[in-house]
Amino acid sequence: MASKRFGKPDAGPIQVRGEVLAVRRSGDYYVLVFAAPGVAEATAPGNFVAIAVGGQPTAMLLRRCFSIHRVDTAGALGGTVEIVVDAHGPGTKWLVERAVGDPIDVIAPLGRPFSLPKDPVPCVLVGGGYGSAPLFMLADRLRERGCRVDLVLGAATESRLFGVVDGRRRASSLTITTDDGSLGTKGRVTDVLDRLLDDHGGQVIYGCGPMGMLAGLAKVAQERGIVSQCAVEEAMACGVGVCMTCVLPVIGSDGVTRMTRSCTDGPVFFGDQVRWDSVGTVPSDCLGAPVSATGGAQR
Amino acid sequence: MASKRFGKPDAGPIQVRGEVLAVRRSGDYYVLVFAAPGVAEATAPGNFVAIAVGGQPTAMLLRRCFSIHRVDTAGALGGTVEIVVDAHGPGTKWLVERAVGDPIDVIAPLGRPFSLPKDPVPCVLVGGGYGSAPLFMLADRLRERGCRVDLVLGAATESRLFGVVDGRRRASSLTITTDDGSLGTKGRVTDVLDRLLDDHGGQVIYGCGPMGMLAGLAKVAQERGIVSQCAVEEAMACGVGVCMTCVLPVIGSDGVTRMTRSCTDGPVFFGDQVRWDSVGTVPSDCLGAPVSATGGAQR
Amino acid sequence: MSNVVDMRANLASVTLPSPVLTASGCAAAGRELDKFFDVTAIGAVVTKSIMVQPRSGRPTPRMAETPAGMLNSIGLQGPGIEEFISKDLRWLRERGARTVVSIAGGSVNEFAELANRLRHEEGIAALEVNISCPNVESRGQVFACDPRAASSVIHAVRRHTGAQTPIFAKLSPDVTDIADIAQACVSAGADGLSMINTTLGMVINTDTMRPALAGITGGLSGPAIRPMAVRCVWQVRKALPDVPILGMGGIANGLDALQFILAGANAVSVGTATFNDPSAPWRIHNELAAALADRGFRSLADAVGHAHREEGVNL
Amino acid sequence: MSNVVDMRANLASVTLPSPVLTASGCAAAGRELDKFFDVTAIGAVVTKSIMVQPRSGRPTPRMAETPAGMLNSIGLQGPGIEEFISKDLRWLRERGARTVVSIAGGSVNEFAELANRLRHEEGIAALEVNISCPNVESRGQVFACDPRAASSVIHAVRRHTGAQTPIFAKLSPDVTDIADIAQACVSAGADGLSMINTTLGMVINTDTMRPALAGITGGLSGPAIRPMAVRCVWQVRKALPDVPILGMGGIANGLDALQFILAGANAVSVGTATFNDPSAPWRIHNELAAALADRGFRSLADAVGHAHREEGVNL
Ligand SMILES: Cc1cc2nc3c(=O)[nH]c(=O)nc-3n(C[C@H](O)[C@H](O)[C@H](O)COP(=O)(O)OP(=O)(O)OC[C@H]3O[C@@H](n4cnc5c(N)ncnc54)[C@H](O)[C@@H]3O)c2cc1C
Ligand SMILES: Cc1cc2nc3c(=O)[nH]c(=O)nc-3n(C[C@H](O)[C@H](O)[C@H](O)COP(=O)(O)OP(=O)(O)OC[C@H]3O[C@@H](n4cnc5c(N)ncnc54)[C@H](O)[C@@H]3O)c2cc1C
Ligand SMILES: Cc1cc2nc3c(=O)[nH]c(=O)nc-3n(C[C@H](O)[C@H](O)[C@H](O)COP(=O)(O)O)c2cc1C
Ligand SMILES: Cc1cc2nc3c(=O)[nH]c(=O)nc-3n(C[C@H](O)[C@H](O)[C@H](O)COP(=O)(O)O)c2cc1C
Ligand code: FES
Ligand code: FES
Repeated sequence: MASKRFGKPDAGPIQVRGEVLAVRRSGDYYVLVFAAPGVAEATAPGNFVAIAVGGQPTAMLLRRCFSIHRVDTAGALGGTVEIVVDAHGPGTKWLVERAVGDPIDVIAPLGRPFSLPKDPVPCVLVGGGYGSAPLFMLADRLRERGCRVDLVLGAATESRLFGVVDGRRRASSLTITTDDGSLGTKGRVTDVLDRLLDDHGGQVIYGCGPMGMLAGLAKVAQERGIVSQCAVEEAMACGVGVCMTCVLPVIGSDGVTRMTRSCTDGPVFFGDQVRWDSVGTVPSDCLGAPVSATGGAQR
Repeated sequence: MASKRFGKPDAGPIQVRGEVLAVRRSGDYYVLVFAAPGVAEATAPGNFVAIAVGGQPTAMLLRRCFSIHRVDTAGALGGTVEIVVDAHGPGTKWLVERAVGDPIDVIAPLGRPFSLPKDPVPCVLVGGGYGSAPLFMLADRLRERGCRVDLVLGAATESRLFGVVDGRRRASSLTITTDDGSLGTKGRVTDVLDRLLDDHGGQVIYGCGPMGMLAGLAKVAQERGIVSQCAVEEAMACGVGVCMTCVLPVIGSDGVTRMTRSCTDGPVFFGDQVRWDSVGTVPSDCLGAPVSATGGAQR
Repeated sequence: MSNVVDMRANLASVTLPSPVLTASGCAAAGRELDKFFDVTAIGAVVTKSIMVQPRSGRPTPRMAETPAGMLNSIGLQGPGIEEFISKDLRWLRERGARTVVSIAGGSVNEFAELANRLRHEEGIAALEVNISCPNVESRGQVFACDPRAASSVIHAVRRHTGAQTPIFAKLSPDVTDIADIAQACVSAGADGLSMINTTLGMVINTDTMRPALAGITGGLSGPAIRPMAVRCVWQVRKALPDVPILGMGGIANGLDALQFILAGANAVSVGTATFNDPSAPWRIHNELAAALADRGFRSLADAVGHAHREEGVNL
Repeated sequence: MSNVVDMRANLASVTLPSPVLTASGCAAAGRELDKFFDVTAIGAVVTKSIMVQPRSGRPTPRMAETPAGMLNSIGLQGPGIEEFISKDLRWLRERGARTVVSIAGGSVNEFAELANRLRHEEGIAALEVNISCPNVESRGQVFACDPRAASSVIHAVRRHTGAQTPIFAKLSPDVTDIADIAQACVSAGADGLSMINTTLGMVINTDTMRPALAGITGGLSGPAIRPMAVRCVWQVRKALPDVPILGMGGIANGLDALQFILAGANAVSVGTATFNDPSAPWRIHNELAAALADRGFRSLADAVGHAHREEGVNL
């Protein structure tokens, strides 16, 4: 299986003053709609935004990152962007408390987007929780190219699913799983994946969600010899490639594992590139790994 | 001249969740009106409030202090309070950007208020800039007791005067001075003070405003052998008497100068108690002053 | 739920009903805060460091707000030990508050004199020895920055203090190796360690283009320094597994306090946060109790140093 | 108005057109930031500290946000000196950016090797020697925390570096006496001093009840540490009136930068602020120029150390 990219490289990010157009609830999440001149046109599915949070002077220095859910280039305000926010910490809470008309400082589009297949092959898209956010735009692009799109949405419970209604409209099929069985099949997304792939002959798996889920998708793809593309979520300090906080062990085209930035080299990686079992560690065969087990303590 | 207090001691402060009722401009200042249950009843002229500022999590740890301008105990919300805010720094700017209905965290009433004379003696009230804020309430109390109230408002320029219209209604006479002559007499408040005192036989001078102005008032009072009471403004970290940041050299009833807290022992002091020339220093005859010129460096 | 957690804190020979104390210099002698919460409910009131003689402190400005912190240069203003005993300590005793008396001196002798003077006073739960003040006999070098100077002070205080009264040495973070100083203090007889005092900082006023504080430099406190404080507690707990630690530096809520407990503090002091919320110590007691209950702890003692445990992934 | 101020900064034998530089480790090698502002317009790009060999750095999590600051424990991840020279340095040279190369090693020899390797490379305005890393030959003690270790490193780098290339020693604030270390570095041949590196901190994750960083402790940066940084610059400027200082630590706007200049820095580096605003270095250049103009300065040089002046009240 080849791991070359078949999409376009990312366009350069811009920093713009956006304006909040709407904040609405959706299950446990919020959908934030904002104007951000120049962003919509440049966005591909899988790109993300980094938004400055906190009223001035705030104690929160770092931007918060969110997958781009939708864009609309036709907006009167020069393009609008939608994100899905799980408001669990101080930064995300601040964000969903914005009022219509409030300014927000946005950098976008960031990261490498999902690559699209040249041929109209069937694709399975799997979203965990708010991880489904970027998949609807991806589904649209894929269907434009004639790909069949089977969508799987999974979450712990019904209220933590995102995009059920939208999914029904935009995918060829929609399968839902919840850990507690409150909606759809009780279980994990990986439990329904094999059947879907068997039934429709899926050639590419696209995933976005928790690390464990992505590892599972990558494994299924690998076992079947098909391609998987996974959008990862690592804590990011800068989002633009200068700080090296967002790394994970990724195998390069030369076969060497490097601690690779997920903000600029990702967030989308081919499933077989990522050393899933070693995420959160430095594998001993990684380039530049410490020689001893503990390594030289270093900051 | 006696420096005993002839008013009542301050009531204890309370910490309450207030609610913004209005923010309106007045010249260069803003008037902030808020509900604060229990505060209005307990407030005497010269008391102040300490308000927490900044959205959470904010980088601003310390409360901001403001003289209480007006209170209304008849409000449906259990008492309302008004303050006058000069929005020049991050905390005051945050405050005047509040919307109606926003919560604010308030501690009040704080500090020792102005003492009121037992007898209906003529009084001159002098306010510099927003320093006039507490004087209108004081004027009302004094007039209730039958005192004549001559009010002097001074500022650098017209837009930095506060309460001109109110002053005309509530005082027996109103005199205005501006440094640039844009309204009233060109000059300082002290320039008009002697004439006013001569004309109406003022027995007490009340002042609130910049330190230099207060020093001037105290000097005039001392020369005439009358009483002055000055509300000072020192940078305060706690406002409740526990941090010792807000001190100035004050002569006690025992004749000894101590570095005295302006938040709990002030902000109102008798003019002859304060060592005006030594504010910002530790006079060498102050209790516990360093023996050598430089003193032991200490934090 | 939270009342099932046993919140008693052990600080050497003393057991306090709550692990939350005030921080020296941030609560005066408790009287002002008693208007906002019951000062007998918290672990103890730690008083402003007291010196032998009355002391005027420094000129103003004495403070500057900084990002998530503040600088102060009070200069240990205080009434001197005699007035402290006759007024402040008496009030605390009559009020029924547990009291940790913080003492400060410019020489070893002054510390000894203070300890001696306090020896027979009642109602003192512990002494906190503020060694983060300059040694006038050593070109103003701060006692806490030199293991030998620190050790002489602690030794002297220990000698003049009854065995039933624990002595806590209050450490400065402004040293190359805090565990080194901690060890020196413990060897000299400290029963426990308080950490951290403020770290030296400075703000330039960009209008006057001079230092913002009359004292030029000042002590930085508040949440800004919390990561430094947690690190110090962690390091000292690692180096001295059995010595009681009173942790402080930027604690503003129950989860902040929990960080210190997990890092190895047996109790905590709340300082700068009190300026924003005068009832912070009692609020934090309740938040900490709830946080411990949420995490399934039966007692505070079980959580002390819990982040050091070796289990699962070896950190 | 602001364009009347002469913004040239003198750092030993090098004159930069702007006193605002990036901070090592916060700008990679400039390429990513060049999308947000013209990296040739600022004083210089200070590159991420490079080591002899490629280096993976530490496991994740590598960062934690803290009040007005952040902790990082990257562990000096980098491609090693050869790839750095062939890719990063080459890009910077071709782009026309002034470059300060930051070097880091685990032993004196490694530092010497790096200096030697860079000796004949073109387009290096200065070397910044990151001595805030552990000395593997000395139980991991950080070079910058010991005057002798610091001095050996600087001495070795100076010996292997051409006289035309200034060497800046980058100091850690985690020492009892920073002026002492500064003096040792200058005596060993440092042409200037960069300060401050991050201060050691720690966060406990209250959910996992373990250290938040895989590396346990990390370096604290951002506005939270600014008062400490300004204090260090002030102290070292006082002790060494003539040594060029590159100041950094929590600079987020032009007035922050001005504080450092007034305290005695000849130029400044902008680090963590870049994560929030990728064009921060250039914005801060402009804000600083405007602030200097507002205060009537004709040149940046006139403002350097201005807060130390003795006039009027003697501070
Ligand atoms: C590429 C990418 C795409 C993302 N897409 C979405 C999305 O569509 N919807 C959504 O709700 N969330 C998304 N996240 C996660 C989101 O960025 C975090 O939940 C958020 O930053 C947490 O901020 P907080 O202040 O609420 O929480 P806190 O936990 O208080 O944040 C503290 C700090 O940790 C960082 N942090 C904490 N958790 C994460 C995380 N999971 N990922 C990155 N940084 C983290 C924050 O940026 C901040 O610096 C995405 C993250 C990345 C990296
Ligand atoms: C008793 C008292 C009464 C006051 N009454 C009024 C009033 O009626 N209207 C009004 O506009 N202002 C009043 N002030 C001043 C007001 O508190 C300050 O202007 C305000 O705190 C500045 O906050 P900032 O964030 O806007 O500015 P910054 O300058 O950024 O404040 C930084 C820090 O310094 C402190 N500080 C700065 N200036 C002062 C000051 N002059 N007094 C006290 N603390 C200061 C702040 O509390 C804060 O901690 C009063 C102050 C005191 C002590
Ligand atoms: C205004 C002020 C005064 C202080 N005075 C003292 C003191 O007298 N003695 C002492 O040991 N520590 C003193 N401290 C330090 C505190 O006790 C505490 O160690 C430090 O502020 C860190 O805790 P915090 O961040 O919770 O304030 C003072 C701190 C502040 C802010
Ligand atoms: C993510 C990160 C990585 C850093 N890496 C380095 C480094 O490699 N070498 C170095 O000398 N300093 C490094 N630093 C320290 C900065 O250069 C700077 O000294 C410090 O962060 C203080 O400045 P700031 O508050 O503006 O960030 C790093 C800082 C951060 C935040
Ligand atoms: S988040 Fe900074 S390099 Fe990826
Ligand atoms: S402001 Fe704290 S004692 Fe007055």
